[in-house]
Amino acid sequence: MNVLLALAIGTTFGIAVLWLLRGSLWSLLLGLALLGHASHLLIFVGGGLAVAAPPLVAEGALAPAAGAADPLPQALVLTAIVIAFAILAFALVLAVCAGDAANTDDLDAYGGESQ
Amino acid sequence: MHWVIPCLVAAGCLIPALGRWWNGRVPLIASAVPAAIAAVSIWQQSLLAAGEVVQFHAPWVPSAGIAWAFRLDPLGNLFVGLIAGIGTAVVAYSAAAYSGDARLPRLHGALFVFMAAMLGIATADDLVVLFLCWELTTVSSFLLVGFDHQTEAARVAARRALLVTATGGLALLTGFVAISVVAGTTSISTIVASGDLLRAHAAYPWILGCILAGAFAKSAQFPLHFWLPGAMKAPTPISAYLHSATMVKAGVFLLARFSPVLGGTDAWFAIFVGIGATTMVLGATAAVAQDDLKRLLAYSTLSVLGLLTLLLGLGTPIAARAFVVTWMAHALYKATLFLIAGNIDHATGTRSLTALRGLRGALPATAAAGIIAAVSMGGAPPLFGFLAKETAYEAVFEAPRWAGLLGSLTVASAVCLVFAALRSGVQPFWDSGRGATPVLRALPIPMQAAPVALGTLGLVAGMLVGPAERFWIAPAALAINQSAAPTGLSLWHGFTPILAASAATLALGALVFTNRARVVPWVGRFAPWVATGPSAIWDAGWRVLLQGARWQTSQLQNGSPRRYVATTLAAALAVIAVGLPWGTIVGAVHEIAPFEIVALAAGLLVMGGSLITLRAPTPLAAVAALGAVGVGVSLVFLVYSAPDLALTQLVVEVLTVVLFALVVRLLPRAKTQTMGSHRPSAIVLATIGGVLMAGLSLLASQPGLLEPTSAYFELNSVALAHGRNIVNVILVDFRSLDTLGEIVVLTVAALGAVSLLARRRATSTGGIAP
Amino acid sequence: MSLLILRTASRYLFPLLLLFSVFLLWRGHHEPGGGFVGGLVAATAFVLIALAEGAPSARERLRLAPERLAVCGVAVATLSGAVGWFLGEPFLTGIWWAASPGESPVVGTPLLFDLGVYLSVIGVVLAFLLTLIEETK
Amino acid sequence: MNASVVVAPILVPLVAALFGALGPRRPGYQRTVGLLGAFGLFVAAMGLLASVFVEGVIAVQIGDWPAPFGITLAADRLSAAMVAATGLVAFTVVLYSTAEIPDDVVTAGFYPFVHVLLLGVCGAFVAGDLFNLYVWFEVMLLASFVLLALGSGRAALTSSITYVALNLLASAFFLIGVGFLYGQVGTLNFADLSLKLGDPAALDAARPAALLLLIAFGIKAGVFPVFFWLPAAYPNASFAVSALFAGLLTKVGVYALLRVFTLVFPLEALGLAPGLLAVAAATMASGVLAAASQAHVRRILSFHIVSQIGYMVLALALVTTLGLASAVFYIVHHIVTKTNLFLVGGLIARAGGSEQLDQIGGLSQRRLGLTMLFAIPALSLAGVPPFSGFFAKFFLIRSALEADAIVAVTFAVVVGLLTIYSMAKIWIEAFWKPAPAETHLDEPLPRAALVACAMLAVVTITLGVGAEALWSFALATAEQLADPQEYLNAVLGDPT
Repeated sequence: MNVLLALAIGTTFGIAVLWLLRGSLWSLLLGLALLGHASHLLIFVGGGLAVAAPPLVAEGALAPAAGAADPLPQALVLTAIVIAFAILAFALVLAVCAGDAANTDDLDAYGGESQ
Repeated sequence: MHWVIPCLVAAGCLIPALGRWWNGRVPLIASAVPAAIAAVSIWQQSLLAAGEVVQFHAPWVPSAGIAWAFRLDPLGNLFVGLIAGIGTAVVAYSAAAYSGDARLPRLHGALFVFMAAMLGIATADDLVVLFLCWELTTVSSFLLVGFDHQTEAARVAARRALLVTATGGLALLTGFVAISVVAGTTSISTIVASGDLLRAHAAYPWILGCILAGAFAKSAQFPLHFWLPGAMKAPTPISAYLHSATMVKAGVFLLARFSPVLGGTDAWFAIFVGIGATTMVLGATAAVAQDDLKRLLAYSTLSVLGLLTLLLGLGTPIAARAFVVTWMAHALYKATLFLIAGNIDHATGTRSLTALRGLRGALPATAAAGIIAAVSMGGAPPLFGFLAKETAYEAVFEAPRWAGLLGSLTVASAVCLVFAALRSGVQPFWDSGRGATPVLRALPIPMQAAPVALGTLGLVAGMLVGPAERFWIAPAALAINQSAAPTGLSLWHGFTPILAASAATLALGALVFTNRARVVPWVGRFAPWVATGPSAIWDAGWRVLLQGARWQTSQLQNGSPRRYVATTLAAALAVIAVGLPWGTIVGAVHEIAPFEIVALAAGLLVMGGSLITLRAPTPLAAVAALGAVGVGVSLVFLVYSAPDLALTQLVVEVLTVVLFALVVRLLPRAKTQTMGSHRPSAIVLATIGGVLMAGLSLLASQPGLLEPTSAYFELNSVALAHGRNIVNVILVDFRSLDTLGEIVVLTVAALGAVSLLARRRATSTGGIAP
Repeated sequence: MSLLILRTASRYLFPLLLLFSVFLLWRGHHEPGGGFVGGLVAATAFVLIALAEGAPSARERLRLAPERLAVCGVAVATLSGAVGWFLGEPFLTGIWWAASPGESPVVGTPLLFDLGVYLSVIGVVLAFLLTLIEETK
Repeated sequence: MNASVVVAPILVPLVAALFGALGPRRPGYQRTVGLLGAFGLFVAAMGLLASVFVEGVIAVQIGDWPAPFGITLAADRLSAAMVAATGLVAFTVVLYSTAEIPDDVVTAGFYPFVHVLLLGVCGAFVAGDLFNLYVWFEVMLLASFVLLALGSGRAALTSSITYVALNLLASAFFLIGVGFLYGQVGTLNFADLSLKLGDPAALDAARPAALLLLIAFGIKAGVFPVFFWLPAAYPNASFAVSALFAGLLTKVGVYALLRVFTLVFPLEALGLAPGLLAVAAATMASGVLAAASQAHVRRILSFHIVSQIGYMVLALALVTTLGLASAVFYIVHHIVTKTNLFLVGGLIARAGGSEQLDQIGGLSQRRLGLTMLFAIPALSLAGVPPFSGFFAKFFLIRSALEADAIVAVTFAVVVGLLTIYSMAKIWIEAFWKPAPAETHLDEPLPRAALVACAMLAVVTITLGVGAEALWSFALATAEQLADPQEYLNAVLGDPT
């Protein structure tokens, strides 16, 4: 199974790279979104995979059942997902404003060197 | 002497701010300061000659062994005397020459700082202090050469002088650091005592090279000499002070200081003698061809600096003595001649030697000083310059090696200098064949008095050769070469080959002078090479460097974000590729983790969704495919026991899709939208990246080596943190600081977005100019 | 036609979603849920209104400007951390109060912290979406 | 008491940001809160410095969860020095900004964003946990996005796209590295990592994480060949913001390199030192060459940041105690001097009407004060004694020579010459050359800005003339970094 997930992560990352290198503002944003997915999955996989064993403690128990998934990577990924969302949302808005200023989708107008 | 230095620096910094006040009589009175220093120096010399040591020591950076250490020895104090004595004349002279000029305070400011720095060089007993003063002279010289910075020529000359001496400065710094590492101290007097250690060390050639590069750049030795004639753009009193009497001497002074440490080796002898002789000959011949009075003096200065280097290289006691005498004599007569050049320029408005003649009537005092200085420079008795030439001949003729060659080169150079002396010190006043040059402006008294005073000093020193030797020459020479030279200098010591050589030099010089109409053009044919050859190489080097810099910048920082991202990714992937253990990864492929049908679907959704974005017909379709990827990720979380993550990811994905859908309408229209081919380089990079990340995730899915710390959370979540959802407990309690940072990120993103969009609206309605 | 359905649906869905979000927030300490998801769901409720009735209507229901709500959320979270600090514990130490001595505590600053997260997330999501919806008009 | 000292540099900017964001949008109020917050941070930073100086490493377990399970904030000498420099920069830049930033930007939330940036920076300096460090990086990053985009003009907006894209790449690698490391070693606490990675097998397994972190921090620090975001973005922000960035942002990357590659991943054990040395040399050369071909004040200064980052990385890559000490000295010097130069650059642009060197001139005649204010940091950057930059260079060359890194010394020296060239260029063009047009701008320069620059100039001089204080501090810091036992004891408890 990890092979399939690894393939999925690799594909997503590779396609994110393609988008990032497309040279357009729009594709850059798509690339960043995909990059986020790839890295979140990678950390998640790194924490170990457990099926049907969420890190929850049953009512009245003191500890989760043995073999429960490691909760820490989940917390990290959760934090990362939300941060990535906020940053992506900001990047979208920034792209809107920068797009007004540059008035083109061509990324080469966004280098900041001109002027 | 130590407290004088900071006072002078402070004065130098204050003077420019005192502009209006400084433009009265004050500057003239201020010349009393260097005069007092000179007096103290003369008074102390007798004590020092008797063996007394004057020291000052205060900690500066004790943990690195660096101290504010000063030490007055006969050699240093001799330099102090010259710096302060000539400084007195220059301060008074420039106060008169620039009286009423709004730039005088800045000139004097830089001059005082410079004087402080020179005194520091003469007395420093710590490498760092010495270097501090050294760099201070570089900076103040830069400011003074560029004094007339409204003109482009002055700016170019200032920058060139700065870069050459700064190059030397950096070499010197490296050498100093190396010395301090080898000797384990920055104290100069300790280092001077540990010469054997340094000479035997493997790093000795490097150290010697660095120190020589630094000193030679400062003292304008071939091939770094070219900045000095260029520095004649500076005001004349500055040229007199910095570029003949003091700053250019700092280099040879430094070498003299370090000759007990680094000297006495074959390398030392070969380099010094080679470079010194080259500089001496080239400077002297180039001087012959000059028409500009100041440039002629500059080239003759080069020649003497070459001779001084040569003498240091010989390493014999009599050479050390000759070094000291030449050094003193040159400082006196060359400063005089520069001030005379300034007077002539001031009075007639020209420095062209073909235009100047018959000025003795209009400028009698200047003429008298000029003749004295010229006689000294030419090396005729009874002036100090004669003694300098005699001792130098004596040292060179008795050189340990190559005496014949060196001797003839020295005599030839001296002949040229006789010619230069006659041409600069005599000809402007005498040759009145076609009527005297008209005098446009009268000279203030201090401008007349200063050269006369300096010239007279040369005369007095020549007459009082006995005391001069006892108190100044012999002790200073002893500091350079630790075995004493025979005593008994006098103007007359019988008919010797040296006297014959001296006489021949004078005669030949006079002969050349009378035939100058033929000689000057002939020499002029190759003199330009001396002036421009190495400087052209230097300039070309900088040009190539700057062109290379522009090229690399246009390659790297070319303004294309696509290239930036590509380069950054490529570098990152290269680093990862190098570090991945591929064997382990291949092994991990065979291990099958829990297999779920839903997970298969999720993985395929992620993969398929990403692939579909590439082929999506419209931006919105691409967004939909992106959403599918997100849902797939959410499913993966769900299958692998992360309900919180799955839920969050799902809602986030919905919101992301909505955001993208909203934004796509506000973005500039995409020409290349989603279809079309990708660049081959992008495909290569994407493939490599994909493979690496797949490998990395296989590696990551290997079970960890150690028990994770999260076991603590599982054990204590309920008992101590009162929560059964461990992920949530981690977020709000165990690692709540992360979450606090996270909501700060969220909030800032929102605030920022709102601010940006508000500004956008204001711009589009014309509220704020873009 | 579809707008009409959306309007009607949003009117009924809005309170339900809001209630669900509070439920998620409350139970998050023990079951899947919590401030993040709760906040996201609550924000979705407002977004629904904004899509159906326009952004002003959503803003009206929210009362506070969303970005201010977000800042308030951070302030609440910071204050919850400061409670322990005022009591001499390190910053962000969880302080719990039990209903009666001996029982397991039910109310604590971590819950307050989660509330801060909840408010912050609502504010942030709405700040983005409402402004962008207004911008596309 | 101890706990508060470490937490204060985080809490003060957080509270200042909250007050700014929740309070009225009046420019007066915003500026007052901004200035008070910055001053508060300065005081808190000095408090931390003093406490660490007296008591050694101070650690706080946030939420009272014992290390390595909860999040630890820890301040050793390095952290304290960085926070102290941040406090100084914060106060002077905010003071300067009160005279520069226009009302509409202030009411758009300028000061809260500045304080969040400072929060992120200080958080990163005291973080004792890798993921926490990531979070602070993001806090800092997002605030910097906003501050950059709020700069005036088209270029500020467009260049921020490059800035955002490249920094998000760095963040992605950072995040992947953290996740990978946790998967392999099962902990995130620096001290705990240090212990667990002492096992060669664990270190080997964690090697990919080390490389990912190296990439991430390298991008953040701005090393060759991943520095592009820096010169693209810095010259386009407002002057106060670019000064803040110049002083602090890349240094957080360098700090992370110093922290992680001494405490967590010893460079030598991973065999990364020679590679890093080469990167450092390339960074020094590439940055300074690029600077030499610019004719725009802040573009020159920005490329010099790249070059000087090379010096700092070089000092780290020597893997000697003396090298670490010179890295610390260099960083502190650079923070103060570079911030000052960017601020002075703003005054040059104001007095001359442009930052383009061919469009300005003659400042030395008209602006004596500005001339002095430029000369001090410029000489310091060029490495002229007795300013701080001289000792920074001196100690660096010395430690490189003692480590027999002759090539590194050669690079350091040649790059130093080109630095002098650049400073001389600005001087000659902006101060000496006659002004090209008769556009005399004779309005006096704002006093707050002059005072801010003068304060930093005084520090530059003090760090040079009083180099003993910083150097002995740096030596002790390097010893703390070279032997982490004191840090481990403070975080994990003394085993004895």
